[in-house]
Formats: sequence, C-alpha cells, structure tokens
Amino acid sequence: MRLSGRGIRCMRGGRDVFSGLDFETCAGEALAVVGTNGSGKTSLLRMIAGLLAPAAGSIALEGGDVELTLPEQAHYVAHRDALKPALSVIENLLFWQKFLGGDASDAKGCLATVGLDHAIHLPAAYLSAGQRRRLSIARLLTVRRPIWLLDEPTNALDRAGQSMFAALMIDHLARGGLIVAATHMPLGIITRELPIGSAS
Amino acid sequence: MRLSGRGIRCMRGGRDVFSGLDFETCAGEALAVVGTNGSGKTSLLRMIAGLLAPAAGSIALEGGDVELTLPEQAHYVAHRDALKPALSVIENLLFWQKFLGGDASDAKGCLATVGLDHAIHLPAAYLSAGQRRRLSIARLLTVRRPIWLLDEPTNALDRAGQSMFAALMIDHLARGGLIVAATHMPLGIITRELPIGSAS
Amino acid sequence: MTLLDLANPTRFLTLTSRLLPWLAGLTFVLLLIGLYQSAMAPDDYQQGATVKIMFIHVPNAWLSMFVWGVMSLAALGTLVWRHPLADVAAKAAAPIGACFTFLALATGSLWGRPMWGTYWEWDARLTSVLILFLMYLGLIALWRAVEDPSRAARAAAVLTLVGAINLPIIKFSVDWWNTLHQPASVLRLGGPTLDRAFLIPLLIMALAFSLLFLTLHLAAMRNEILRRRVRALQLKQASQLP
Amino acid sequence: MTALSLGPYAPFIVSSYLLVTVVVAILIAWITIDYRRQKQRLRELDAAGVVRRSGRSATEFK
Amino acid sequence: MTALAALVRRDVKIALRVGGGALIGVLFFLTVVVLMPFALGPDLALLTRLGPAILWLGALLASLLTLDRLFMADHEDGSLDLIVMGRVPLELACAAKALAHWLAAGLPLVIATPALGLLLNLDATSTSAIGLTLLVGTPALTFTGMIGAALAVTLHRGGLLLAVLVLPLSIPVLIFGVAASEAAIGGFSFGAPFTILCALSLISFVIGPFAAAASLRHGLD
Amino acid sequence: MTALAALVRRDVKIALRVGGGALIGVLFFLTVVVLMPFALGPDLALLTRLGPAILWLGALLASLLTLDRLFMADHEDGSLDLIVMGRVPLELACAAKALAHWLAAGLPLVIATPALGLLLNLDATSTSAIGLTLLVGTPALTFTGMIGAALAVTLHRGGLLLAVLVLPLSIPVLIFGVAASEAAIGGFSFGAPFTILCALSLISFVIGPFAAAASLRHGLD
Ligand code: HEM
Ligand SMILES: Nc1ncnc2c1ncn2[C@@H]1O[C@H](COP(=O)(O)OP(=O)(O)OP(=O)(O)O)[C@@H](O)[C@H]1O
Ligand SMILES: Nc1ncnc2c1ncn2[C@@H]1O[C@H](COP(=O)(O)OP(=O)(O)OP(=O)(O)O)[C@@H](O)[C@H]1O
Ligand SMILES: [Mg+2]
Ligand SMILES: [Mg+2]
Repeated sequence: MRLSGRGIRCMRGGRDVFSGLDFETCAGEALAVVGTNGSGKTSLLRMIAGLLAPAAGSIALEGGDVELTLPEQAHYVAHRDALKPALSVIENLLFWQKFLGGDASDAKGCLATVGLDHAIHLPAAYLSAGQRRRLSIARLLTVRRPIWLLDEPTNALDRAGQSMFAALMIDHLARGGLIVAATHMPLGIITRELPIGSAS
Repeated sequence: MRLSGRGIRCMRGGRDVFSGLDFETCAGEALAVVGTNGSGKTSLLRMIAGLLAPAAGSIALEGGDVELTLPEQAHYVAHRDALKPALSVIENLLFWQKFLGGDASDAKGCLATVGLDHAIHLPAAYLSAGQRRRLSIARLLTVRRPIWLLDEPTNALDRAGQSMFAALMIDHLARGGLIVAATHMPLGIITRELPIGSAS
Repeated sequence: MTLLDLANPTRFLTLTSRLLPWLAGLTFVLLLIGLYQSAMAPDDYQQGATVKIMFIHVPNAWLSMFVWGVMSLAALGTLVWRHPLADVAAKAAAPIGACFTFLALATGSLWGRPMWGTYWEWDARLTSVLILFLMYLGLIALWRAVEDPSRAARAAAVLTLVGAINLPIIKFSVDWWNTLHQPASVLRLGGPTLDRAFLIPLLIMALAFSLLFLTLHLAAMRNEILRRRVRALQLKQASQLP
Repeated sequence: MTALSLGPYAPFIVSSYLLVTVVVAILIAWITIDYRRQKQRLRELDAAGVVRRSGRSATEFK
Repeated sequence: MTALAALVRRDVKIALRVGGGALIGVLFFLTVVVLMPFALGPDLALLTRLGPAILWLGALLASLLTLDRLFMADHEDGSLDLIVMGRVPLELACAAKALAHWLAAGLPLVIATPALGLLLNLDATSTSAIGLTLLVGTPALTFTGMIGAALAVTLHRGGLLLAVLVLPLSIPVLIFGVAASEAAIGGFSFGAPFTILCALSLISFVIGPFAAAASLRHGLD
Repeated sequence: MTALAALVRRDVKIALRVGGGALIGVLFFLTVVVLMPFALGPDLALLTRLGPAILWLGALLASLLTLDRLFMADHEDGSLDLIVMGRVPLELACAAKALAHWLAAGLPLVIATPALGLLLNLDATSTSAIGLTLLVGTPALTFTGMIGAALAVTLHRGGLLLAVLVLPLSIPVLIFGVAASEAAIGGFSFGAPFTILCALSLISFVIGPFAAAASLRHGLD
C-alpha cells in the first residue's frame, strides 16, 4: 500500500496556503506533517480524507482495496471529535462502529484499551477533554481502517495516555497500517517528517 | 495578592471527583495543576473562575481589588475559545476588549505580539487551530487581568508559539501577575506543581 | 422538633411515615362527610341538580392554584435558601397539581354543557386555567427530561416563579373581563355570598381535598427522597466497579 | 334515605363524580406503586452491598 | 442496512433525549392548537373551518423549528466529516437522517391528531381524513426541508434565511394537504388532491436526499 | 455602557451576517404572509379579518425560530463563561442580548408592516394600529422567550421542549396584541387592551432578564 501526492496546491478562502507539495508514504510507515501554525497541515489531512478538493495536483492510493475509495479506507481523528453529548460513551462508540462498519464484538475491549471502561455508561457530555480524546482513539481502534489520519492526536492526553497511544500506533504500523499525522509534539514513535509551508 | 483554597470538594454529575484539596499561590508565581485525564483540573479552574460551585470548601483572594470579585479579576483561557466565526479577528478581539473592559488602544499591538497581524481582517472561521489559540492569547493580553486561568494553553501552538507564550507568561509574572494553569506539557516556565486526584 | 430538623431528609422520612396513616384516615372520613353533605344539599333554583358538580369542581379549581402556590414557595426555597427538601417538594407537587387542574377543567366542562350549552369556550377564565394545565405539563416534562435532579430543580424553580404570574390572572380574570364564568362568591372581599346550604358542604369538600393533597404530597415527597437515594447508590455502585 | 333525584342532567353529574374518583384513584395507585418500587430497588442495592456515605444500609430510614 | 438503521436510531434517540421525550412532540402540537384561538379569535365555527389549516401550520412549524439543526449539529461536532467518508452512499445517509427527523417531529403530530381534532370540534371522518393527509404529507415537508438544512451547512448560514429558503418549497405540500383535508370535510372529491399530495411526497423522497447529498459533497471544507 | 453597547452591536452584526442580512427578516414575513392564503384559503374578506392574527403569528414564529440559539450559541463556543465572569451585571448583559435579538428579529416585522398590510388588504389606520401593537408587543415576545432560551442552556435541552416551555408564557402577549389590533380595526376601545399590552411588555422587561440571569447563574457548570 502506497499513498502519494503530486504537486498539491491548497487554496482556502481564496488564499494560497501551499503549492507544489509532493509526498509519498508506504504501509508500515508514519508520516508526520510538520509546520508552523496556519501552514496547512489540517488542510492536507482533509484533502487526503476527501473532504477538501486540492486546487491542483492529485492524491492517489496504490495497493489498497480496489473496490473502495481512499476516504473509505481511512479514518480521520480531528479536533472536533464527532461525539454526541446526549449519548453515553458506549452508545457513541457502537453507533460509529455500526455506521462505519467495524468489527462488531470488541467495542468494550477498545474502551478498556484506552482506559475508559469505568465510564461506559456515562453520557459523553460528562467527559473531560482527555477522556473525549481517548474515546476518539477507541473509535479509531474499533473501525479498523488501514489508513489513520491524525490531527494533533495527543492533544489533551496525559502522559500515560500519550505512551498508550504511541504503543497503539506502533502496533498499527506493525500490522501494515499507514499513518499520516499533523503534529507539533513528538508522537513517541519513529516518523518521517514532511515539512510544509516553510515560509508561512 | 494571594489566592488560596481550603478543603475544596468537587462533585460533577453526582460523582465525587476530588475532595479535601488545599492550595495556595502568590503574586509572581505560576501554579501548574497536574493530574491524569479526568482528575479534575478543568473543574478546579472553573471553580476559581466562579463558573462551578465547590461542593464544599472555599476559594479566597487576598490583596486584590476589594471592589471586585475574584472572577472579575481573572481571565479564563479555555478549550472553547469564545470566538465568533462570522466576525473578523479584530472584531472578535475589540468586542471582548470593550465588553471585559481592557486597555483600548493596543488591540492591534497584541495581535502583532501573537503573530496574527497579517490576518486582522480575516473572518475567525478561516483560522487554523493554532491561530485560534493565538487569538485567545491576544485577548488574554488585551483585557489585562491580574489572574490568568489557563486550561492547556499551549495546545495546538507550534514551537515558536510556545516559546512566545512562555515569554508572555514570564512577563506577566514579573509584573506581579498570578497564573494557574492546567497542563500535561511543560509550559517552559518555572512553576509550582499542584498534583490532584493522585489515584484517579 | 424544629423546622430545621425537618430539613434533614432522614428525619423527614421518619416523621411522614408516622403521620401518613393518620392523615389518610382523616382525609377519608372528611371525604365521606363531604360527599354525604353534598348529596343532601338542595337543588339550586337556577342550576337544578347540576349544582352538585360545584362541590367537586370548586375544590379542584382552588387546589389547582393552591398547588402552584406551594410550588412557588418551594421554588423560593430552592433558589434562595438552596434547601434540599424544597426541590423534592416542588417535584412531588407537579403531577398532583396537574391532576387537580385536569379535574377542574373536566368537571367545569361537564358543568358548562348543561349551563352554557357548550363544553368549551375560549374565555379568559377557562383559557388561563388551560394555560396553567399546559404549564404543569411543561414542568413535568422538564423534570422527566433532565436526569440530574438538582439541575432540573433550579430550572423548574425559575419557571415556576415566572408561571406564578398566571395565578392572579386566573383569580381575577372574571372581574377584569366579562366572561361566561361566574365571579367569586366565596373567596371574595366582603365575605361569601353563597347560601349556607351550599357553603357548608363546599367548605367541607374543600377541606377534604386539601387534606387529600397534603397526604398525597407527603407520600410523593417520600417516594422522591427514596428515588434520589436509589440514584445516588446506583451512581456509587457504578463507580465502584473496577 | 331517598334516592337522589338528579334531574335531566344526571349523566353529567354522575360522570363528573366518576371522573374525579377515577383520577384520584389512579393518583393514589401510582404513588403507592412508586413507593413499593423504590423500596424494592433499595433492598436490591442493599443486597448488593452498597452502603450510603454515612455507612448506614440502603433501606434504613433513620 | 444496519449502518442506516443505526443512523436512524441514533438521531431519533438524540431527538427524544434532547427534545425531552416522545410526549413533548404531542404537547407541542397541543400548545399550538391552544394558541390559535388566541390569535384567530374564539369563534368555534371559524376554528372548525380552519381546523386542517391549523394542524398543517402546526406541522410546518414543528418541522421548521427543528430542521435547521438537521445537518448543522453533525457539522459542528465533526460527525458529518465521518459520515461523508463512510462507505454508505451519502444520499442514503441523508435520507436516513430525514426519516429520523420525521419520526421525531412529524409522527407525533399524526398520532396526536385525534385528540387535537376534539379540541377543534372536528368530527370523526374529518379527523381521520386530516390524519391521513398529515401522515402522507409531513414526510414531504421534512424531505424538502432537508435541502435547506444542507444548504445552511455549506453556506454557514442559519436563522431566518433557512426558513426563507424552505418555506417556498413547502407551499405545494401545504396547498394540497389542506385542499385534500377540506375536500374530505366538505364532501368533495378527496381523491384528486390526495393523489397529488402522495405524488409530491414521492418526488420529495427522491429529490430531497439527492439535492442534500450533492450540496454537502461539494460544500464541505 | 460601552460594554453593553458592544454586546448589542456584536449580536446584531452576527445575526445579520449569519441570517443573511437585514432584508431576510422582511423577506421572511413576506413569505409567512404569502403562505397564509394557501393554508387558510384565498378568501380575501377572511384574510383581512385575520390580518392582525397572521402578522402576530408571524412575529411569534420569527422569535421562536431564532430564540433557541440566543444563549446556546454563546454557551457552545465558551463566550457565555466570559460574559458571566465579566464586570457587567449578568441581568444587564441578558437584557442587551435580548435587545439585539429584537433588533434583528422583531424590528424588521414592524418596518415591513405597511407593505404586508397592503398584501392583506388592510386600510391605513388598521395598518398603523397593527404596526403600533407590534412595536410594543414584539419586545415582550423576546423578553419572555429569553427565559426559555436560558433554561435551554442550563438544561442542555432544546428543540420542541423549549417551544413547549415558552409558548404558554407568550399567550397573553398574543391575546392582547391581537385584541388591540382588532379593536382598532373594528373601532372598539383600543386603549384598554393596548395599555395591558404595554404593561405586559414592561413586566417582561423586568422579569425576563432577572429570570434568565438567575437560571444562568445557578445552572452553568
Ligand atoms: C372548563 C371550565 C371551567 C374552568 C376551567 C373553571 C375554573 C374555575 C376556577 C379556577 C375557579 C376558582 C376561582 C376562584 O377561586 O375565584 C372556579 C370557581 C367556580 N366555578 Fe368554575 N370553571 C369552569 C366551568 C364552570 C362552570 C360551567 C360553572 C357553572 C356554571 C362554574 C362555576 C364555578 C363556581 C360556582 C365557582 C366558585 C366561585 C366562588 O364561589 O368563588 N365553573 N372555576
Ligand atoms: N459537565 C460535566 N458533568 C458531569 N461530569 C463532568 C462534567 N465535566 C467533567 N465531568 C467529570 O468530572 C471529572 C473531571 O473532569 P475535568 O474536565 O475537570 O478533568 P480534567 O482534569 O480537566 O481532565 P483532562 O486532563 O482530560 O482535561 C471527569 O471524570 C469527568 O468525567
Ligand atoms: N475554513 C477555512 N476557510 C478559509 N480558510 C481557512 C479555513 N480553514 C483554515 N483556513 C486557512 O488555511 C490556512 C491553513 O489552515 P490549516 O488549518 O490547514 O493550518 P494548520 O497547519 O492545521 O495550522 P495549525 O497548526 O494551527 O493547526 C490557514 O492560514 C487558515 O487561515
Ligand atoms: Mg491544524
Ligand atoms: Mg481538562
């Protein structure tokens, strides 16, 4: 599996953010998109996720499931965590599992992995910032997509949470997964850096 | 100026989060509230800000302006950044300055300090995560309150942003300000740690 | 036992458990007397036998307003004194008040058909009572919609106090606008104008219904305190799980 | 006691009294059933070994 | 299939929890019907004549009041991104969301119609005729309204603008809904307007999801 | 003072930008008035008779449609926390927000009344009478409705529940607004209901902000 972009140009709100960006990454590898604030890291992730159209250039996936598009093989962990405050932790997770089609049995197992098993029936409105982030990670685990798109995933995680997540990423890479992460912090794993917008 | 809490007990959603917490901090000092996810750091900040009532115990400020309450002398930088997407950067900032009553002239200067001077007339909807955080910091500077309550303030800031913010905090402390910050990351300044919820 | 002791829910539970059987018995006896008296009351020269509806219509109508008054006091207790029992009293009273209001509306309609020739008319008295009923339902809905009881209590208290403005409107609507409904003949300045033959059974029935309310309210408050205890223990149980 | 003569509007009078009886009966029934249910729950929690903050058992009143 | 069912279930569950439960819908219509006499005057004959109009206006109101959050809530918390990225065709997902909206905001009205008919002094046949037209017509209100809801997300707009966009689309539904009900009450031919109403509903089932999905697909950023 | 003026200006600005500008309010009322003949049937005499009712229902609708976001939007983005912490008394801040809401959602209706009166075939005196009652009465709708909006924030609830809580409070305003307008049209005593309407508005100016501030102060967390 190989994800690559050629000559990508990003325009937002009528202004050029970056252009002529090339990148390439393979299964088992983590690509860390780094750059100053406003350099276009989030925009690049959204382009890979198919949520934003590049103004020029193209993004392609080779060696994935041919019946599925690139976004359908990816899962995106964004700042906004797609949780409904009125639903409980497990209801939130089970919904996304059913809707996105993950492995049905182990939602509770994933919650235990991220350390939320004691809060299963709590409404999501009651979660702290870090607990919400952990729930997003549990969703990432339940839906089991080969491509992980992570936008500052360790924000709000405590130190134990950060190393737990690093272990999960290493595990994912070892199974042939692929990670593209935008980050300002070291993620605790070996990554290849993709600097963008050198002169913002 | 001395901010202190005695025997604080925090209940949220009918569950005990922590109890019997004592703390004390003086002008010129930064208190870093540390603890695992869900240990109650944000809750403590909201109690100091007067947005959440402690279930027991009390929080008091000595040596501040006697005509003002504690929340009126504090500014709270939270996860949710109180920006209106429909207004431009400068409109957002000027509104808060007028409403909270800050020094009228230097809003633009503060924007320059945080590196947003090129985006003055951009709608806030167009800002990236780090740019929004910078705008929150600009507000913190414009309204000039002696007590800063910061909830993971360096989230989403790039490295240059983090050191810029550390310098701002040092400056604030040197002028006799007081900082209470909840954080998982080193803030880049000398802090006294207040660990809470040791066994979450 | 002072009022302050009553503030303790546990103390309250003991007291009600001792009091309730006596109250229930007294209510029952008074109801029987009242019913007998109203059965024996003569026919009205204008309204014929339908005047018998008065003996249940009027107590229910009075109680529908009285209960809101009780809830308003409880609301003050919640907002001003943050009294734990005030929340309980307000929540327990709402369904009972809604029932009384419904009965006032229903018996009024059943009386209106023979007297005015229609079950329903959009006049000031009738509609203001209907608004009262809707507000009772709104409050009940609010209590049911919010799991956290103390959060719901504060919101309901604000709404109850605002709704209390409706009470004088109901009471004086017959004086302010000319309506089909007749003006006050018992609770009025200058004393009652009702004939003694009707007044006495009416007052007994009113007393009996007030006692009924007291009994039901205390019992419902007891249930509510127990419900909160169950909730607290369940939360505790949930957090004890590994 | 002579039979009550309720005149031409007997159905209205009878049905209003009946209605009041029914509604009050429902109210009483609901409150008693609710009481039983709460006591039952408390007993279950007691059996599960959950105790109140004061250390007293769940069903205890005092 | 399970994906769509899960979406419907989630949206209904949220609507019931946030809106305060299934009874609130019924209570809302009760309030609207009680409100009308105050505005229109307490003339019972007039109220009876306007019965269908009042119920239809109530339906329009309920759908307008809740429609603007249909996609906006999912957009604000990021759910919409994940829904768009999912393997379920976006058109079907939109249809499922609209169905859930109707279950929470339209169906209660249909269920409450008999009780409301009593308040408006309508007889049994009229009530059942109105109930039938509402059952067939309210989905059309939701499925045309969802186009406006999708536009609101992509335009970052809300409030009255949405109502201005949606109301003209719902006028045909309103016309034929009221016409069919009045035909049934007045004893004219009920079939013709009712057939048109059914046709409108069917058309909206097709156009609504496609238009909404198209505007979401091109408008997100 | 400048703090409150800034709050009013900000809220109006946002309402106009998000709602699509000042004209949208007028356009909305136009749509409602155009819609009514479709619901009620095109009988012009009836429409004229119902003129005040239609305009008042439009006003109620506009305030309901936009009220639920009055405090909710500020709560969701954290602005409300800062407003509560500010040095401006919360009651005044609430009143300022309500004023801004009225400027954006109520005033356009008053301004559009002459044009709408033409559409409904009302003569000049009737139109000006209705305009006057709307000018006096619509603030009362906003200021009673804000109580519900504040409750929505503290309860984390919205949708139809809010409408159910707010509507009973606005019934008196509706009654006297329509009564005063009809009195002016029919040539009865306009003074009495109009005085009551004014009184209701004044009461709501006091009760609304205090109730809203109380519920916000006790309910945030
Ligand atoms: C649905 C219809 C009706 C409603 C909602 C209603 C409501 C009320 C209320 C709220 C009161 C208490 C007022 C106060 O304390 O001043 C009352 C009292 C009373 N109502 Fe009705 N009523 C209705 C129909 C009727 C009818 C049809 C009659 C008889 C023709 C009637 C006769 C009375 C009488 C005699 C009183 C006692 C007034 C007094 O002595 O103070 N009501 N009603
Ligand atoms: N609105 C709420 N209602 C009820 N419970 C809440 C609420 N917010 C937080 N909690 C609970 O209170 C506890 C403390 O939350 P808080 O947000 O203070 O944690 P925190 O220390 O800031 O955590 P984090 O590091 O994840 O930000 C958590 O267990 C959480 O589940
Ligand atoms: N919705 C939008 N509309 C228009 N412009 C936008 C939008 N979102 C972001 N931008 C602009 O695009 C640029 C890149 O934004 P992006 O969010 O990709 O930055 P980023 O690298 O993720 O920054 P950060 O480190 O702060 O998260 C920024 O300059 C921003 O102003
Ligand atoms: Mg970013
Ligand atoms: Mg926190």
